[in-house]
Amino acid sequence: MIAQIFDTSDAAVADVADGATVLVGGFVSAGTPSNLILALKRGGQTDLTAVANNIGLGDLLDELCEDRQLAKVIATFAIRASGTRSSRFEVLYRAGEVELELVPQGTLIERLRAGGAGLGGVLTRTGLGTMMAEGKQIIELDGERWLLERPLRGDVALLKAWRGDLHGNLQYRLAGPNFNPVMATAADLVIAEVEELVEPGEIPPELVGTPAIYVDRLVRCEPIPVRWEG
Amino acid sequence: MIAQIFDTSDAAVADVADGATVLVGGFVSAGTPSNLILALKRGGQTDLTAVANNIGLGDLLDELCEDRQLAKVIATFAIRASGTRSSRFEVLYRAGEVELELVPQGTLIERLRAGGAGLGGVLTRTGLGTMMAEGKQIIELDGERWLLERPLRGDVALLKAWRGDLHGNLQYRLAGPNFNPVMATAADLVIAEVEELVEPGEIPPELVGTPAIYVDRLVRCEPIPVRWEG
Amino acid sequence: MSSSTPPTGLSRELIALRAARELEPGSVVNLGIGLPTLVAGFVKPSDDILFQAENGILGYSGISESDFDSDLINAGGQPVDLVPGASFFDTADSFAMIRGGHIDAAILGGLQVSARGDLANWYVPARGGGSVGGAMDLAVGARKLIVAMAHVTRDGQPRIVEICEYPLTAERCVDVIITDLAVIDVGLQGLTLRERAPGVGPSKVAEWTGAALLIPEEVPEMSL
Amino acid sequence: MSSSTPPTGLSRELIALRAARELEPGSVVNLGIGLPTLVAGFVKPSDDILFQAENGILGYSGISESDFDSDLINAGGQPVDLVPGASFFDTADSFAMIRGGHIDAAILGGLQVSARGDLANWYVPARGGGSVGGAMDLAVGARKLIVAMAHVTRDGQPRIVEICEYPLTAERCVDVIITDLAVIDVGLQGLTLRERAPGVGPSKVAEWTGAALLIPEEVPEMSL
Repeated sequence: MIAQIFDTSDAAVADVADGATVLVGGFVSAGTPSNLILALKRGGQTDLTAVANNIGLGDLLDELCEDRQLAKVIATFAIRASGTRSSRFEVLYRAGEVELELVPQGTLIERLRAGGAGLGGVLTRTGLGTMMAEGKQIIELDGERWLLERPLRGDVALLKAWRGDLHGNLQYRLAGPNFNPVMATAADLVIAEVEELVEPGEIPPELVGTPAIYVDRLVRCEPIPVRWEG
Repeated sequence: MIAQIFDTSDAAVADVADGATVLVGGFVSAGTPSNLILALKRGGQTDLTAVANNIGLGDLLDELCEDRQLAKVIATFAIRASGTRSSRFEVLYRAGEVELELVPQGTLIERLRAGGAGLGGVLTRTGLGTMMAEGKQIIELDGERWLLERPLRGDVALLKAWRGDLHGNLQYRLAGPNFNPVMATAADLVIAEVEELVEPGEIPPELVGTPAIYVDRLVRCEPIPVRWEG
Repeated sequence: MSSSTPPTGLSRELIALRAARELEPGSVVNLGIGLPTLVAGFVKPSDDILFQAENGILGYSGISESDFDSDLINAGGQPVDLVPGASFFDTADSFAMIRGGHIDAAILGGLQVSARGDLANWYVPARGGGSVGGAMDLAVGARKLIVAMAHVTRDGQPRIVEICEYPLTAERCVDVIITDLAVIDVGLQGLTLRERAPGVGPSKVAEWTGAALLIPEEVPEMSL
Repeated sequence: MSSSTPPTGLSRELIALRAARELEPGSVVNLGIGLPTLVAGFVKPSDDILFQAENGILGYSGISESDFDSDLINAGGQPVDLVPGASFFDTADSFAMIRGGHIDAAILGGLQVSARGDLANWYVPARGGGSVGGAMDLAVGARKLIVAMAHVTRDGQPRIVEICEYPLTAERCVDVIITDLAVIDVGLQGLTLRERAPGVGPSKVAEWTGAALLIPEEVPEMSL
């Protein structure tokens, strides 16, 4: 129940195994665990499956492609429709060296939520009649067709919050929550980087975005600014 | 988009139609729209279906049984396992004058969430092998059995929050949210009673529990204390 | 099944005390309405137990003695005190926590428990109805399910039975039964007597139990 | 389909301006990445439009000119300013809002739109991939879907076609198409020309449109 506090991001992710499925919170620059991602780069783990909103949009997740650490990416943004410069991910993807599963954003978060909330799946209209429905079960109810989407979980989740307390409660700021609170529920090992570490009780109970029981490890890090220039 | 401000709870619910399905927020004493419930009593609407966590646990929803305004109740707590005194609802129920659909609490909130979130249903283990599974579709996936639970929506939702701003943003306090934030998403007409009405911007954006676009009507009321003595 | 007068067992408070001992230090626990709510009063601060209330609180310490705040109650409607590091959330998030396997243990009351661990605790046929609350979700979601109840009914009928007659809460969900007479583990091979109440012999427990009960050679008395 | 030089139509900014005019006062609007983000700059405060960004903001007014805060961005990664009464929420709640029909209108970019309102806007076969983002959810969830795009491709191929060749975003989802040449309504009877760009005749629009286009007797010029 009490989160383990790590001194460095490297130590916090050191035992992430090769072949792990890693949920990565954040949306472009907001709420993105860039320190933990770079620690994973330095850690050298390979054959990883990354689940994230985006790769190659100015995010550092793309750095994991430099040494081919990713076997697969499950994301909503991965290949830009236009753009003069390709991300490292795009280059590897075109070379057939990394697998890509594109998932609609609302479906990705519902699959993660189902994975964390003990649900066997959800029915959505999103993706019906598109490539996203290929190979998936369609359920007809009262004359309406629905796509059955299955749960998604990770071995590890890497999160970013503004503040964390010593129990593991996390507080997000502004549009920082995005995928983080749901990903916190959907992995066996949850590691969060925070800008500030505080005593339990300093985060008002109404402002706890992720309750302590979801968080296994905390590390205080200077945030690394990232920005997508389009 | 801008919520309509009403002077009285009576005016706020005056046009709720006979036969309406009414979602009622709250959990026993917490976040319960007692003023709006009493306004509905005074309004005299009949043949209502009430969807609420509880009826007859010291809540004023039970008052709607005095003049037989309820045709049906969908709830998680309705008949006490023991107790010397019966609620009005229990008396009517035993007389066959009101219908009861008991739903597990986690299933009730997921059905309401699905109703508000555009999902066709969710798969849960809750209720498998019990009376709750009767008449429901069971879906087997990878050797596991799941109960398919369908969405639930209301014509009207009655909510209680601590503060509301003139746009309709709601802020809850302590354990006041419970069913309210999800019910806000799952009804055609959403009416909230609040203890304080404030200017837009006074509720910090991180503390908005129900965003303004969900709320159609606001009325400031002195809270009515209710308490369940077991 | 015996027709003799039911034996005097532990009080409700002592059942709650024994149930509290069953909780792992540092675990996250949900307490059902009724007898289980008493458990909060019997954990030591050093046990570091975090109580979850399904109406949206993680981290309350017990029933509050101070002024009643209608917005600060547990699932039984009782006022509670918070611990530092508590948090609030809505019902959807609360049951995601419960159903998703994030609660280490739940202690629920029971009407009947079967030899294979089926639980019936929400519907009383004699009253023609019931209240399910969060019990079904807790029964399928909590990692460990402890049922705390009287060993027999008021008229001396066993509540631990081969097959539940009452409508089920969930199948094969109970891990441990704690009663006024005994602590009984539910496993793949059925029910095993682990402890007996002070002054209650193993054969007495078996006599008031309506299902086959494995009795090890040594069955210690509960230490209370 | 014509082989003549594509006509000069509105600039991207004027397409965005025309799209902004399409929004009902007081409505809640989500803007897709690219051209649609420009729309925020063309609504009047008196229109009372509330912009939603699917990464978790309700109530931003437009692209911010002040310092960049990495936690305060729209779905395109651009810094935004908030209006009083804004709120934040996570991705699950954001897409509950979108998919649940709580967004009055979405303005998305397009690669192709078909005569029956199918939209293709996420996958470019020539690039062998794409990015779907929230487009599929917005297409099925927004009450009104406006597609803002160039009328033809850079090499003069119509983007408005009988049947989309590109992989779909969603079927039968588009209500209005706004291009550099025209405003076209999508209805049960197909495509209807509602307005034309200044100096562009209805026959010119039809010439560059790859699907049957109903042309009423009076087709007013856009007022910009």
